[in-house]
Order: sequence, then C-alpha cells, then structure tokens
Amino acid sequence: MSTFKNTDGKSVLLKMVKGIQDNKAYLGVVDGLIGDGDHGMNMNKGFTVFETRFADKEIGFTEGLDELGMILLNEIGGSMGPIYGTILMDMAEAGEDLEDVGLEDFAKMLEAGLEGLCGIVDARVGDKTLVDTLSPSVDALKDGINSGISFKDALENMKAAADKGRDSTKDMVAKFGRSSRLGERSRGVLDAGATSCCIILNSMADGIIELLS
Amino acid sequence: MSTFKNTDGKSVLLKMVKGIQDNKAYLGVVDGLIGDGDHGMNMNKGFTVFETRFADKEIGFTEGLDELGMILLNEIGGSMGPIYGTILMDMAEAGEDLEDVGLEDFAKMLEAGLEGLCGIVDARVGDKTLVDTLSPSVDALKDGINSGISFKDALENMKAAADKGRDSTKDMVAKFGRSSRLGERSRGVLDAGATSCCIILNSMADGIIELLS
Amino acid sequence: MQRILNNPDNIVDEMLQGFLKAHSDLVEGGENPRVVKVKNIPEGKVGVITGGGSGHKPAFIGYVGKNLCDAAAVGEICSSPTAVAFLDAAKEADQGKGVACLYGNYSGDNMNVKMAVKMAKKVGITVKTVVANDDVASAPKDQREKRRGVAGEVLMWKVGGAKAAQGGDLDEVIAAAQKAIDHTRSVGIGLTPCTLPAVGHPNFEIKDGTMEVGIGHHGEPGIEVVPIETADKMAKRMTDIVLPDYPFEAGDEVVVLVSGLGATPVMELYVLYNEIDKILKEKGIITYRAYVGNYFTSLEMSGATLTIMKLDDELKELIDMPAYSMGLKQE
Amino acid sequence: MQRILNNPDNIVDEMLQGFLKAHSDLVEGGENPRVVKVKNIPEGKVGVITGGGSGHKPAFIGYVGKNLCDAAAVGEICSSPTAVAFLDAAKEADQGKGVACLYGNYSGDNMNVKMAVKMAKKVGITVKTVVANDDVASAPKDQREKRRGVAGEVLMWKVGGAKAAQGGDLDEVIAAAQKAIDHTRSVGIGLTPCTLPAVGHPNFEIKDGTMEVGIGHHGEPGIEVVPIETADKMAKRMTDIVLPDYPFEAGDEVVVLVSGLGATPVMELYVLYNEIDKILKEKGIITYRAYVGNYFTSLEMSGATLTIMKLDDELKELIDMPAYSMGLKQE
Ligand SMILES: Nc1ncnc2c1ncn2[C@@H]1O[C@H](COP(=O)(O)OP(=O)(O)O)[C@@H](O)[C@H]1O
Ligand SMILES: Nc1ncnc2c1ncn2[C@@H]1O[C@H](COP(=O)(O)OP(=O)(O)O)[C@@H](O)[C@H]1O
Ligand SMILES: [Mg+2]
Ligand SMILES: [Mg+2]
Ligand SMILES: [Mg+2]
Ligand SMILES: [Mg+2]
Repeated sequence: MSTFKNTDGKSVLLKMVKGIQDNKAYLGVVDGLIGDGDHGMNMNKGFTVFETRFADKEIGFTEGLDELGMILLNEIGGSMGPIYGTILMDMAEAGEDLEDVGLEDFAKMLEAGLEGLCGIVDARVGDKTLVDTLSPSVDALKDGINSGISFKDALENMKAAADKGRDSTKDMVAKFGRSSRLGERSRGVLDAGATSCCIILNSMADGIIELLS
Repeated sequence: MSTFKNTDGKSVLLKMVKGIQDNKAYLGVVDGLIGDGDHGMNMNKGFTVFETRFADKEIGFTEGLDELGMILLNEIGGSMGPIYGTILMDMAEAGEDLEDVGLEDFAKMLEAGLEGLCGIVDARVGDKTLVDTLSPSVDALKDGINSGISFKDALENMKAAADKGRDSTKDMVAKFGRSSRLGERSRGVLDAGATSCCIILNSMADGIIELLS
Repeated sequence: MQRILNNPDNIVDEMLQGFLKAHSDLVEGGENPRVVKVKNIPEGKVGVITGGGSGHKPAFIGYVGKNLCDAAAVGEICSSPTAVAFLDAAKEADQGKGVACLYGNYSGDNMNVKMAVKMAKKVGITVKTVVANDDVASAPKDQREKRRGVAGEVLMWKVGGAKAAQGGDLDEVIAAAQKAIDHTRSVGIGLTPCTLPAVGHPNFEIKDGTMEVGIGHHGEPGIEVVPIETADKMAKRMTDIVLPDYPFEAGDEVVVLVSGLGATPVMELYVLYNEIDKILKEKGIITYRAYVGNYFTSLEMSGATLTIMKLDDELKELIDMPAYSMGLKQE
Repeated sequence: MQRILNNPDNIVDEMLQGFLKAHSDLVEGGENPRVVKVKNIPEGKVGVITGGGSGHKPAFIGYVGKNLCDAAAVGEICSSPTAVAFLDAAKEADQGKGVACLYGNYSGDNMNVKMAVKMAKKVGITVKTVVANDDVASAPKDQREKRRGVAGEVLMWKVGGAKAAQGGDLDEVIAAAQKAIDHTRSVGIGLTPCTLPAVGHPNFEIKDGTMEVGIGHHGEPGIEVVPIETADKMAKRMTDIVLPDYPFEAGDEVVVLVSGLGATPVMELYVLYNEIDKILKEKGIITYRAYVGNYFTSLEMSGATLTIMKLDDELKELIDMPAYSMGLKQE
C-alpha cells in the first residue's frame, strides 16, 4: 500500500508516545549534559497526557497530531510546548483534510511543521537544535518523491536522515536555548531536542510503516 | 616545696590553655557524638582569648583564674560561659588573698569552684556532666589532706580521680544539657564537659607540679 | 564545606555587621556589640528582649523590630549569648517599665538569662522571663518544663511584642507571652544534617532515605528515625504528634506555622503545608492564619517544623497586629 | 533525595494549593489554575504580570502583591509557563489600560510570551513586554540581548509595579521597568548543585572545593570554575564582574540585592553583603537601599547572586514605594 487511512493513525501516535516514554530517562541524561536535565520529563509529561486522555477515544492521525500539539502548547509550556506544539499543529493543519495519507502528503505535512518551527525560532541547520534532525528528514522525504521510491522506503530514508541529523549535532556548538550559554563547552554531546525529534520521527515512521504493510 | 607563689602561677594558666587548645578537635568529636559538636570550639575560643590578652602581661594564679572565668562568662557564653566562668571565678575568689598556695588552699579553692557550679546547675554526680570529674577531684584533694601526703602526690591523686570521673560518664545516661534529650541513646560515650574538665584539671595539676619542683 | 565564609571564628561578628548595614533603617547595634536593638524604641513601654545562639536566621535578630522584640542578645553559632549580652539587651530595652525576656529552653540560655536577671536587678531593672518549650518531641508531656523551644518562639515574640506595643504592663506582657507558648506545640522533621562552619563537617548524621522525627534546632536527636515518607505521610506524622498534645480539637481556631530548617526549598514547605491544611480541615480545626517560610532555621539543615497555636480572643488580636522586622513583616 | 514531596509530577500543583491557602488574604488562583493573582486588583491601572518556571521561590508568585505584579503565570519546575497561562495572567490583570509583562530572558519564556502577546491582541488586550537580562556572566556586553534575567527581575517588578500603582500608563510602566533592568547588573556564584524532584539526581556538578562563577538559576554553567574562596574574595570577584559592566562609579547611588540560591544559610548572605558593602564604600558608591535574603532561588542550590541597580530620582521614588507580597514586604 502506498497510503494509510488518516482515521487509522492513532496507532502511529501511540508509537510516538511509547518512543518518548521509553526514552524519558535517556533524554534527561542528554539534556543534563549541557542543559538542565528536564527534557525527558517535559516531553514524557505531555505525551503521557495525550495517551491518557485519548486512551478510550477514537482519533485519527492529523487530529491526534493536533491534539498532542495543543497539549504540549497549552499544558506543558517550557520550550517544548511552543516548539513541538507548533511542529505538530502545523503538520496537522497541512493534512487535516486528508482521508488517505501518502508520501507526498506526509512530506508536505512535515515540511509545514518545519516551516512553522522556523517561524518561531531563529535556529537553522548547524545551530545544534532539533532543526538539525527535522530539516534533513524533510529533505529525505522530498528526495524520495523525486526519485520515485515507495512511501515505506522514503520513510526508511527519513529515519536514516533523522539519525544522521541527530548525530550531526554532536560536533556542533549550541547557538540557541539553554546550552548556547556554554559556547565551546557545548561541543561533544548530542542536542536533547535533536535527540527527541529523532525518536519522534523514527516512531512515527515505524508506526506508518506498520499501517502500510 | 609544698607551696607555690600565687604570682608565679601564669605558667599554670598557660598549661591549661595549651591543654584545651591541643584537645580542641577531640572535644569537638566527643561533643559531636551526643551533643552539638561545638564544645572544643567554644572552650578553645575562650582560653585563646585569655592567652592572647595576657601574652605580654604579668598575672598571678588566682588573678588569672578570675580573668579567664570572666572571659568565659562575659565573652563566650553558651553553657560553658556560666559553668566554667563560675567554677574559675569562685576558685579565684576563694584564693584571692593568698601569697602562697598550698594543698589546703588549693583544695579549698577547687571546692569553692564545685560549690559555685552546684549553685547554678542541678546536675550532681551520676548525671553525666563535668560534675562527675570535678567532684571526685575535690574529694581526692581532701583525702590527700587527711592522709597527710604531699601537695604533689595529692595532685597526682587528683589527676587519677579526674580521669576516673571522666571515664565514669561513659556508662551514664545524660540527665542535663543537650545530650539529656537522648535518654538511653546517650549511654556509651564520654560526656564532653567531663572530658574538658579532666583536661583542665590535669593541666592545672601538671602546671602546679612544675612550680613545686 | 561549600560555604560563604571568611575565618569561621568571626562569622557571627561579620554577619552582624552585614545585618546592621542592610537593615540600618530598622535596627542598630547596642553598646554591647553582641546586642541588636530597634532604632528608636518607643518610649514608655515594657521592653521585650530575646536572645540565643546564631545560625537560626531570621531568629533571633530578625525578630527585632516594630511590635516585636526591642532587642536581642547574640550568641556564637548554636551557643547561648553571654549573661552580659542578655543584661545589655535588657538595658537597651528598658524604658523604666521593666523588661520581658522571651527565650528558648536551652541549658546555656537558662543559665545566662538567670545570671542576667540577677545582674539587672542590681542595676534596678526588673526582668521577667518566659521560657519557650513548644517542642513536643523533646520530652514527655508530664515533663513539659524540659522541652526545648523551637519555632513556637516566633509566635511568643509576636504576641509578647504586640502586648507591649499595646501598652500592657510587664505582668500583662509576660502573661500574654506565657499564654502564647502554653497554647503552642511544635515538632520538627530533619532530612539532612547541618555543619557548624568552625567544625567543618556535619556533627550528626541523617542517613539518605531516612528522616529524623522530632529533631531539634541544633540537630538534637528526635524520637524516631524512620524511612523517609511522602509529604502527606509526613504531615500526618507531624499532626499526630502535635495535635493530641495540647490537645487541639474541632472548632478550635489556630495559627499554623510551617518553617523550613534552612535548605529545604520553600516550594516544598507549601507542599507540606497543603497536606497539613487538609488534615486540619478534616478534623474541623480552623486555620485563622498561616505562616509558611523560613522562620526559624538551623544553618543548612533540610527539613521542616510544624507549629500550631490555639487562639483565643486576646491571642487573635495580638497575632493580628501589624509587625515589621527582617524576619516577620505583617500589615 | 531528602525532600518533602508527594508525586514529584504534582509538586507544582500542590505547592500552588498550599501557597494560595497560606496567603489567601493577599492572592487567589486565576480561572486558569496556573495563574496566581492579587485579590482585588486595583481598578483602572495598568496590569503588571510576570511568569516563569517554578522552583525559584519567592519568584515568581511571591512577587504578586500590592504595588508589585498583579498576576503571574506558573510553569513546571525550571520550565516556562504555557503561552495560555501568560495569556490568562494578562486577562486577569487587564483593567482596560493594557498589561506590562515583565519576565526573564529564557528561550521558552520568550516563545510563550510572544505567542501570548499575539493571542492577547486577538482578544483586544495590549500586552507590552520587558525582558530582564541582568546576568552579566551569561553573554558578553555587546550581546546583552542574549543575557539571562536573574535576581534583577525582582527590582524590575518592584519598579514596574510601583509605576503602575502610581497611575503610569502602559508606555510609562514599560519604560520604567526597562530603565530598571537597563540600570541593573547581576552575577551568581554556585556552590552546590540542585536536583529537579522528578529527575532525582543533581543535573550538574560543582565539585567540592570549587565554585562556579556566573552560574545561572537553572545551573547553567558560568564563565569559570575556580577553587572556592573566602567571602571577601568572592565579594571582590562578584563586584569585579558587575561594577565595570554598567559601569557603576563613585558617587552613584545604588540598590544592592544579595540573594541566596536556596540552601545557603542567610547568615552567610550577610557575611557576603558585609564584604560587598566594604568594596562599594571603598569605591565611593553609595548604597541607597539593600536587600539581603532569599529573593530568587534555585531549589536547594547553594550560593548567592549579587545584583546592583543604579538609581536616578524616578527609580528612587519607585524603589521606595511600599510593597506587600509573600516575597517582598516593604513599608
Ligand atoms: N531557541 C531555540 N531554538 C531552537 N531550539 C531550541 C531553542 N531553545 C531550546 N531548543 C531546543 O530545546 C531543547 C531543550 O528542550 P528542554 O530541555 O525541554 O527545554 P529547556 O531548555 O527549557 O529545559 C534543546 O536541546 C533544543 O533542541
Ligand atoms: N545543665 C547542665 N548542667 C551541668 N552540665 C551541663 C549542663 N548543660 C551542659 N553541661 C555540660 O556542658 C557540656 C557541653 O558543653 P558545650 O558543648 O560547650 O555546650 P552546648 O551543650 O551548649 O553546646 C556537657 O557535656 C555537660 O558536661
Ligand atoms: Mg531542559
Ligand atoms: Mg556542645
Ligand atoms: Mg552548642
Ligand atoms: Mg527546563
């Protein structure tokens, strides 16, 4: 199959939730190295609220992204509220009318998320933030469209791009957020947001791949 | 010799000072076990003030006891201010007119100190305080008078009595002061005041013995 | 030792210098450098003084202020002020109407105050005393005279200071302060020890994962060491000790004072207070006024004390009176 | 972790419940449970709000009070409040005269406030902002816009709140608060780390025997880790960072604020203040008013911040105005 039903997408969201929950402690450690150590906690809180609130409810993919985004924005706050809130809500908006989600749709959604993010933060690729994960992931999807590969293969490429993007932050110096205060001392470790973004994109891709097969 | 010159007594006081200074840390440890750990510090402070203030001054034995007592009472405070202040000042008062200090004089002085102490604290022998050191020391001096031994020998007996008195506090339960709150838990360790009193009496005896020979 | 210090032996003097400079609008040093007094003590009223060892900030000098204590004697860290300092505080505070010395039940303070009272008498100043003994955990009920004074002293000063400000005579001030402390019960829980700066290492131990119930303000051991509990259970444990001792009962109006011991984040004091409030509400005890914060500390000890005072009309009026000092400001 | 807690995930909500109960004479919860507001906000004045992560008590809600902030948005521990909470705080504070949002320069707060300002505009509320950036150590002088806000925020709230209470219009309140922060410089020294209750272990390290100069309120690393120094040297180091940056010079009248970071005994803050005062006197800088205490903390971190604000006639008048909140009471 080359598309999945938007209404079937709750499983994708739950995969994302699980991805964050499983990595709560790890994200805390990563953030602790050059940030304040709360990234896992913040993310876990928001994603778990979503899980609990929609445990017994039907909810589609784009609707779920919107709800999750709103929970982060309106109930979590911090940096992650506006950042992931914007990404997820803008993704949802770009896909809200879809019955079926294909590669081009999904690419457009993720690109909208990236654009939304860039509307509220000044960070760009190379600044050691989640932009370093998200931006190459969008590129990978677009490359996939251009080269005509399957949705699934494009998602696998996106996962690899996200991993690579996350890893690229290791050698960077943070320019934004808490760790930017560290200057050169921020080099040598992963960025927490880039790491969580990678987890989210991987889980999202895996969830979609399951629906596709 | 069976007496020493009151005016020669500064060396005795300096011996007492040194005794306390050398045992500052030890007294802190002892007080820390069932008290608040400041006994060495408090005592050291007062005795060192005396040392500094009279470094270049002539001062006799009873006059020095009086000054040291006043420093403790008026400048140190705590429990030790009134307790040792009273003991030393009352000793001084009992001997202030003496030109030469013999065994009987010294016994009278120490007894006056003990009486003064008992006038301001309710503790008696067996209550795990410095009374357990001071009281048998007075008795030892009086025994010395009765049995007609030399001043020096009586002082040696007093030292032994002080040591024994201090050690006797180990198995007691504190009835007064901070450690009394511990009840049974105060058993098994020395009392800090009994320990410092033992140090003071030993140094005083040693100092006098030096003058006698 | 991760502390802000010069020579630890001078910490009290240096602290006092800083304190007097920072609060020069309100207080000044006495003739005795170990006395802090209100600037311009109102004339013609009964003097109210206190005193105690240092390291309990705001206690004791933080309660020298308007409608509170007129002067305080300052001791070394955790060590009673000298008799002379108590005497000199009384001299500063005396307006010819006598002086109420409101202090805590520690053997050093008892001895030094006793001596100061005698010395004051010789110079024609009448000093009467109230000895705070609100700490339930420090002795059984039938030996109340042995109990320590802890954060309940703050309420004793508030009440005594207000009575004096109202123009009460010495006996009235003493009676009000005595009533305040008689109506007050406290208990503390310690979570980490504290270190006297000149000693340099903690002088007692509280094992990680445990808490010391009934701990004193100098780390005096409590009645029980138990595994650390959640705030709701701590609140229950504290109220179970405090409430039956007076006893406080349904319909009683009370003041609740939750004080940190120094290093516990104030946020956690509110979490604890929230649980205490729930328990009091359940029991029908009415909180007339609450104080939550660092009111009586022990250097950098972690933990908290709970103090509850039962009110009557007189105490209510006195507690409600405005007050202004470094440690207690109330409109 | 030796803390007073129930489920650490609920600590902020429980703290808020306790806070609102304890100070029910002064503040109440907003419609949004993550908003604290003054009871009976005076009508017809410009609203003053703030907000920030929790764990900095008295900041932020401790500065909601008379002649201070009218409302505050409350975030998780060390984490910005939501945009909605800032919006709702603005709604509570708005009296039709607009709202001044005075907050600190942290990326989460910046984003959430920015969104709240937009949302407020949609519902017809004008919100203007001042972003505190008094922490000298957090960026070079030519990048002042990158600097964090620390304890200088307290003076910004004091000044902004007073201006609004005086009847200043929105632009005047914003201008006064902006002037306050522009005239203010701070630096912190950290001595021990702090632990987020839900994380359970310190999220950074300060080795025993060392101190982190320029540390942030969330443990953001400073500019230098050096062996721990005596108080006089710390004071010198802090003033050497703060004074040249503005610069403060002989004859200047200043406010000095020394705040503990949480666990440092208040006694030690006075020792530090005493040394700072000596240095200022030597330089001919005149201390017009001093605040010493726990004004802006970081959970149970040890250490202190120094904040200095240069005064002019307007700032003097505004700093002198009485204020009354949990964290700041001034006659
Ligand atoms: N201004 C910013 N621009 C882009 N990304 C940011 C910015 N601030 C923070 N981030 C991202 O957020 C991550 C930290 O998130 P988190 O720890 O939850 O928030 P906080 O830093 O407030 O504690 C960083 O690793 C970075 O990827
Ligand atoms: N009420 C008392 N009666 C007799 N001795 C006492 C009393 N209180 C304290 N002491 C003595 O003082 C000693 C403790 O002295 P110190 O540590 O200097 O004072 P504090 O207990 O105030 O810290 C005890 O070991 C005991 O011998
Ligand atoms: Mg973080
Ligand atoms: Mg002691
Ligand atoms: Mg002591
Ligand atoms: Mg954070």
